[in-house]
Amino acid sequence: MSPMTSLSASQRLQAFANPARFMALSARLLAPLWVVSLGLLCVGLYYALVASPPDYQQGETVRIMYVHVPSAWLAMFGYSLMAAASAVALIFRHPLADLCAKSAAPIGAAFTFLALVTGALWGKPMWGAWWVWDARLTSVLILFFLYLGYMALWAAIEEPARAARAAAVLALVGAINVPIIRYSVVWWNTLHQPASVFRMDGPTIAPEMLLPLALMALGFTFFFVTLLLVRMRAEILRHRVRTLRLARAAASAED
Amino acid sequence: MTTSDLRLTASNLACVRGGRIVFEGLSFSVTAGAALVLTGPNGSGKSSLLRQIAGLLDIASGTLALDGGDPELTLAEQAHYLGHLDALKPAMTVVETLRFWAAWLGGDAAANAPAALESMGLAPLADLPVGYLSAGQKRRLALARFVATPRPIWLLDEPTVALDAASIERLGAVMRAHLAGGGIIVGATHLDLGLAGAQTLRLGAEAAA
Amino acid sequence: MTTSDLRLTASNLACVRGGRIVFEGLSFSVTAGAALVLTGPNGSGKSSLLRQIAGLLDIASGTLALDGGDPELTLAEQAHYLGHLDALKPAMTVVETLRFWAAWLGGDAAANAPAALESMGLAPLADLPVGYLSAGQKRRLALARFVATPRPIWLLDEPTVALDAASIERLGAVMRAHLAGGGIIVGATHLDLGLAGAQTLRLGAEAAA
Amino acid sequence: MTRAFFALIGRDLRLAARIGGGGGMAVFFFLVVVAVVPLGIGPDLNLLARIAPGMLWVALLLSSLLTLDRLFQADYEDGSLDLLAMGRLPLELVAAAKATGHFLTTGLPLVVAAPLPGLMLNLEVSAFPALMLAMLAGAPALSFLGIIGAGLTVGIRRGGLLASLLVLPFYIPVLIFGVAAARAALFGFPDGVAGQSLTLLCAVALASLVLGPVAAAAALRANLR
Amino acid sequence: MTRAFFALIGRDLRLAARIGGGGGMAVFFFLVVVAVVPLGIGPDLNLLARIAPGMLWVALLLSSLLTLDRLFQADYEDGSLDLLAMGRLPLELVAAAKATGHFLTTGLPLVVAAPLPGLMLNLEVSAFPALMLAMLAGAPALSFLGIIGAGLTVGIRRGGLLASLLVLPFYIPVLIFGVAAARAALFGFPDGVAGQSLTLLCAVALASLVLGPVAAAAALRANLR
Amino acid sequence: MEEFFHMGGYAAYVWTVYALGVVVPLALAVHSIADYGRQARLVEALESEAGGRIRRAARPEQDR
Ligand code: HEM
Ligand SMILES: Nc1ncnc2c1ncn2[C@@H]1O[C@H](COP(=O)(O)OP(=O)(O)OP(=O)(O)O)[C@@H](O)[C@H]1O
Ligand SMILES: Nc1ncnc2c1ncn2[C@@H]1O[C@H](COP(=O)(O)OP(=O)(O)OP(=O)(O)O)[C@@H](O)[C@H]1O
Ligand SMILES: [Mg+2]
Ligand SMILES: [Mg+2]
Repeated sequence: MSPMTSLSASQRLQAFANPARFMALSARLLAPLWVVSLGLLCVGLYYALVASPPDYQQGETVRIMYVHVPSAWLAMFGYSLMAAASAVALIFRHPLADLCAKSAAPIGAAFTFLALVTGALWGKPMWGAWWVWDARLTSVLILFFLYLGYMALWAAIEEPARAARAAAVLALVGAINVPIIRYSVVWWNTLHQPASVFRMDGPTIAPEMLLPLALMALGFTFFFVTLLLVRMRAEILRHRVRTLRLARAAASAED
Repeated sequence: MTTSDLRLTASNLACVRGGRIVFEGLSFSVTAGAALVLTGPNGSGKSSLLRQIAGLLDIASGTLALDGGDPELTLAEQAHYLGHLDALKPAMTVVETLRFWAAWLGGDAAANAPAALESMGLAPLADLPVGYLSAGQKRRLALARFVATPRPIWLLDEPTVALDAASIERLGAVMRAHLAGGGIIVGATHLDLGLAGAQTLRLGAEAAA
Repeated sequence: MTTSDLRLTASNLACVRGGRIVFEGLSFSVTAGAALVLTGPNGSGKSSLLRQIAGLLDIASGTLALDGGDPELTLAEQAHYLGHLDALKPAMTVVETLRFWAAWLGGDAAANAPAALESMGLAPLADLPVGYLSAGQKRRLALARFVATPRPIWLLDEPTVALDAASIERLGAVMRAHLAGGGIIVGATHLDLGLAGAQTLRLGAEAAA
Repeated sequence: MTRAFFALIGRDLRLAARIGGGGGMAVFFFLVVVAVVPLGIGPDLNLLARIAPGMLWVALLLSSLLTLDRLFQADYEDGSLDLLAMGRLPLELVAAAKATGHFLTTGLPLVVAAPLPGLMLNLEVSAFPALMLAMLAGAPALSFLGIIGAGLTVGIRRGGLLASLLVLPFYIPVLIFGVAAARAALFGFPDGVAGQSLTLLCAVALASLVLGPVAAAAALRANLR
Repeated sequence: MTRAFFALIGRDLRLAARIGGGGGMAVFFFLVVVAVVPLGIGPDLNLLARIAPGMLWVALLLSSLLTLDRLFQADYEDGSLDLLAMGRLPLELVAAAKATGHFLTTGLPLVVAAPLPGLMLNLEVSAFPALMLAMLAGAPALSFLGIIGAGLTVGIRRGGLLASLLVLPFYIPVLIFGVAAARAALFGFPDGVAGQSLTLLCAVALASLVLGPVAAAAALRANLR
Repeated sequence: MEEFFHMGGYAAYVWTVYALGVVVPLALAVHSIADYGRQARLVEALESEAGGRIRRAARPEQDR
C-alpha cells in the first residue's frame, strides 16, 4: 500500500501543496511546455499569415481574428481560472491556490489588453471607429478593470495572507462578469459578432479559418500555462525571500 | 456570573505575524476568579495573544478554549477587549458612547450606564463630547464599557496607560470586583496591575527586540 | 549645544480648550540642563501645556519665552515634541522614517540615523516596515527622532507609555545625556521619568475630574 | 440582536448628522456635480435634456463613491471595528447595517432631491416620477455593493481611490438598467421597455442586498485578522 | 530648507507608490469614470465626441477631488502634521510640497494618459496636443487649489465630501477655461479663442500656485491650534 | 511578396495586431523570467548569508 492512501483528504491536499513537490514537478514540466507552446505558435502564425485565404467579406483583415479571438478567450479563461483558484483558496485554504490566482492575474490582464487593442485595430477598418460602446466591448473593458483592481488590491495590502484572502473575495464576486461578457452579445443588440465557434449546433466558421484559429488558440493556451508555472515558481521564491528576511531581523534581534 | 467553573485554556498556541513566528508552544489555563498577567519585552507578543483570545487574530496552530461558559456563544462573544486604541468617536458624548457600546455588546444600556460612569469617575463629564476629553479620560471611558456590560472574560492591553493614580485605584477596584464575581482577567502590562496573587506569564524572554 | 544660558520661561500662562479654562496663572522657568516634570490628574492640562510650548495650541493669555536660544528661530523650531500619537507611517521602513524626520527637523539624516536607532535598541529592526512594529517598538522609533536631530528643548508627553523596562532604561540614559549637554526637558507623566532632581509642576490639583 | 442592529444604524446616522451634515452634504455635492457638467459640455439645452438622466445617475454614483471609502475605515482606525466584530451580531449584519446607514445618509436624500437638478438640466417634469422610482430602486444597490469595496480596502491607508475602483465594475449593471428605465420613461419608448429595465434593476438591487453583506463580511474577515 | 521641501515630496511619492499604487491608480480611476459616462448617456459616437473634452476635464477634476481629502488628513490623524508644523519650513511651503506631490501622483499621470480615454470617446486625434496642453496647465491648478479644501477640513472626520464641496467653486474657472481651450482647438474656432483661453488658464494656474499654499497654510494654522 | 506585406490595403492594422501579438506575450515572458531569476538570486544570497543559523526561524509558517 502506498503511504498516501492512509492520509485523509485534507492531508493529501496539504501534501500536494508542499512547495518542494510543486517546485520539482513544475521544473520537470517547464521545458516541454515551452517547446509545445512556442512550436504551436510558430505553426499557427504560419497558417494565420500565409497558408490561409482572405475572407470573402472582410478581406485580409480577417487575419486579425487569429490573434484577437484567442486573446479574448484567454482573457475570460484567465479570469475563470483566477476565480476558481480563489474559491479553492477560500474553501480549502490551499496555499498554492492563492499563488495560482495571483500569478494568473497579470497574464490574464495582458491577454485582455491584447483582445482590447486588437479589437480596436479591427474595429477601425470594420466599423469605422476605434471604439464603440456596445455591451461586449464594455464588458471586456470592465474585465480589464477587474484584473487591474485585483492586482492593485494585492499590491495595496502589506501582509500576504491578508491580501490573498481579500483578493480571493474580489475575484469570486467579480466572476459574475464572465458570463455577462459571454452572453452580452445575445442579450443586447450589438455591433459585435455573436459566438460562431463554441455554440450548441457546432461551429459556423469555415474550416480553412478554423485551423489557424485552433492552432493559435492552443498555442496561446499552452503559453498561458507555461507562464503561469513560471510566475508561481517566482511567487514561491518571493515568499521564501520574505521569510528569510524576517528571520534575519529576528535572528539579529536575538543577538 | 453563575458559572464559577469557567476555565480558559490555551494549549500549544502559536502566533504568526507578517510571516514570522511571534510565539509558539504557549500553554496556560485560567479559572474563574483568577487573573493572568502577561509581561515581556516590547514585541514579545502580548498584544497579539490578547487579540487571538478576542478572535481578532488568526491562531496559527494550537487551541484556545473556554469551558463552562455559555455554550451558545463563541469565546469572543463572551469577552471584553481593550486594545491600544480606544474605539471612541469624538463627535459622540460620553454617555452616548457608553449607551451604544452597551447596546452593541449586549447589556442593559440605560440601566448600567450611570453606574459604569461613576465607577470610572466620569459622571461629571457625561454630557461632554468625547473629542474634548484628555488621553486619560478617554481611556477611562473605554474601560467603563467593561462595567456597563457583563461579560465573563476581560482582556486588557496595558489598561493603565495614561491613567492618573486615582483612576488606577478605581480600575483596581473594578477588576477585583469582577474577579470576585467569578470572572477571568487576562491583562498585558509593563507595570503593576495591582492584582495580588495573579499568575504571571512572561512572553519571549529570549527575543528581546 | 553651546548655549548654556538657555532659559524657558512661562509667566501667567492660561489655556482655554473647548471654551473652558484648563489652567491659568501658570508660571515657571527652566534653565539649561534642567528638567521640568508635569504631573496632575487626567484632564489637568499637561498635554495642553506641552502643545502650547510646541506652538501647536493657542496661548489664551500670558507669555512663553525662550531666552538664549537661536534668535533666528522660533521656540517651536527649537523644540522636539512627542505627543500621544507617534507620527509614523506603516508603509515606511524604520530607517526611512527616521531619515525623513531628521531631514525635516534639520539634522544630518544619514549620519545620525544609525546612532539614533542604536540608542533606542531598534538597530535590528531598521529595515522592517513600521506597520510590523509592536506598540512599544513604535514608541521607541518616535523617540529615536529626538536623538537623530539636535534640538535644545525636548517636550515629552508620557514618553514611557508602552515601553518595557529595558527601553525605559535607555530613555533615561538618553534624557540624562541631553540634559548634560545643556538641553531642557519638559515631560508630562503619571509615573516616574527617572530624572533625579527634576523640578515638578503639579497641575490642576483642585479640579480632579 | 435587532436592538444592536438598529443601535448601529442609529449611531451612524447621528455621526453623519454631527460631522458630515447628514444628507445635506450629499445633496449639495450632487447639485454641484450637476452644475459643473453644463460648464464642461456647453449650455445647449436640448443636449442637456438628452443626457440629463444619465448625468443624474452618474452624479448619484459618484456621490456614493465619494462617501464610501470611510465607511469601515473610520471604524477601523479608531478600533471600533474590533469591537463591532466582538458583538453578537454576525459580520454580515454589521455590514448590512452600515450599508443601510450609508443609503439613508447618501442615497435617499439624493433621490428625494433629484427633481431639483432635474429641473436645472431641463428635464421633462412628467419624467420625474419614473426617474425617481428608478433611482429609489438603484440607490440601495449602490450602498450595498459599495460596502464590498469598503470592506476590501479597510486597513489600507490610502484606500479611497482603490475602494472606488474595485466597486465601479459592480455599479455598472445598476447604472445601465437605471438609465435604461429612466430613458425609456422619458423618451416614451413602448411601456414594456421601461418596465423591463425597472424589473431588472430591482433584481440587481435585491441580489445586491444579499451579495453585498456576504461579500463585505468575507472581506472584513480577511482584513481584520 | 530645500532639502526638507524635497524630502517631503519624496516621502509623499514613496507613500503613494507603496500604498496607492502611485499614479497608476489615478489613471485607472480616470479610465473608469470615462467608461461610465457612455453607459449613462448612451453610445452615440457623435454625441460622445462632442462632449468628450468636457468629460475628460470633469473626470480629471473628480479624480483630483477624490484623492484630495486625505491629503492632510492622513498626516493629521497619525500626528505627523504636528511635526511638519514644527519644522523650519513655513507652513506655506509645507502646503506647496503636498500640492506638488498630489500633482505628481494624480494630475500628471492623468494628463499623460489622456489620449487613451480620448480615443475611446471618439475624439479627433489632431486635437490631442491642444487638449493635453490645456490639461497640463490646468492640472497643477487643481492640486494647488485643492489643498485649500484639504486644509480647511483637516481634523474633521468625514471631511471627504466637505473638502470637495469647498473646493469645487475654485475649480470652476479652471474647468471653464480648460474646456474652452480644448474645444476651441478641437472644433476649429478662430485661432485667437484657443490662445486666449489657454492664456487665461495659465493665469489662473499661476495665481493658484500662490493663492493655494497661502490659503491652505492659513487654514492649517486655524485648524491646528 | 509585396502583396503579402500589403495585406489588401490593411497592412497598418494587420501588422500592428501581429506585432502586438508577439510583443505583449514576449514582454510578459521576459518579465516573468526575470522576476524568477531575481527571486532565485535573492534566496541564494540570503541562504548563504544565513548559513544554518536561522533555519529554525525560517521554516515556512504553518497557516500558509
Ligand atoms: C475592442 C474591441 C473588441 C473587444 C473587446 C472584443 C471582444 C471579444 C471577445 C471577448 C470575444 C470572445 C467571445 C466569446 O467567445 O464568447 C470576441 C470574439 C470575436 N470577436 Fe471581438 N472584440 C472586439 C472587436 C471586434 C471586432 C472589431 C471584430 C470584427 C469585426 C470582432 C470579431 C470577433 C469575432 C469574429 C469573434 C469570434 C466569435 C466567436 O467565434 O465566438 N471583434 N471578441
Ligand atoms: N480637543 C479638545 N477640545 C476641547 N477640550 C479639550 C480638548 N482636548 C482636551 N480638552 C480638555 O482640556 C483639558 C486638559 O486636557 P489635557 O489633554 O491637556 O489633559 P492632560 O493633563 O494631558 O490629561 P491626561 O493625563 O489624561 O493626558 C481637559 O479637561 C480636556 O477635557
Ligand atoms: N500588524 C503587524 N504585522 C506584522 N507583524 C506585526 C504586526 N503587529 C505586530 N507585529 C509583530 O509581532 C510581534 C508581537 O507584537 P505585539 O504587538 O504582540 O507585541 P507586544 O508584546 O504587545 O509589544 P508591546 O509591549 O510593544 O506592546 C512584534 O515582533 C511585531 O513586530
Ligand atoms: Mg502591545
Ligand atoms: Mg495628556
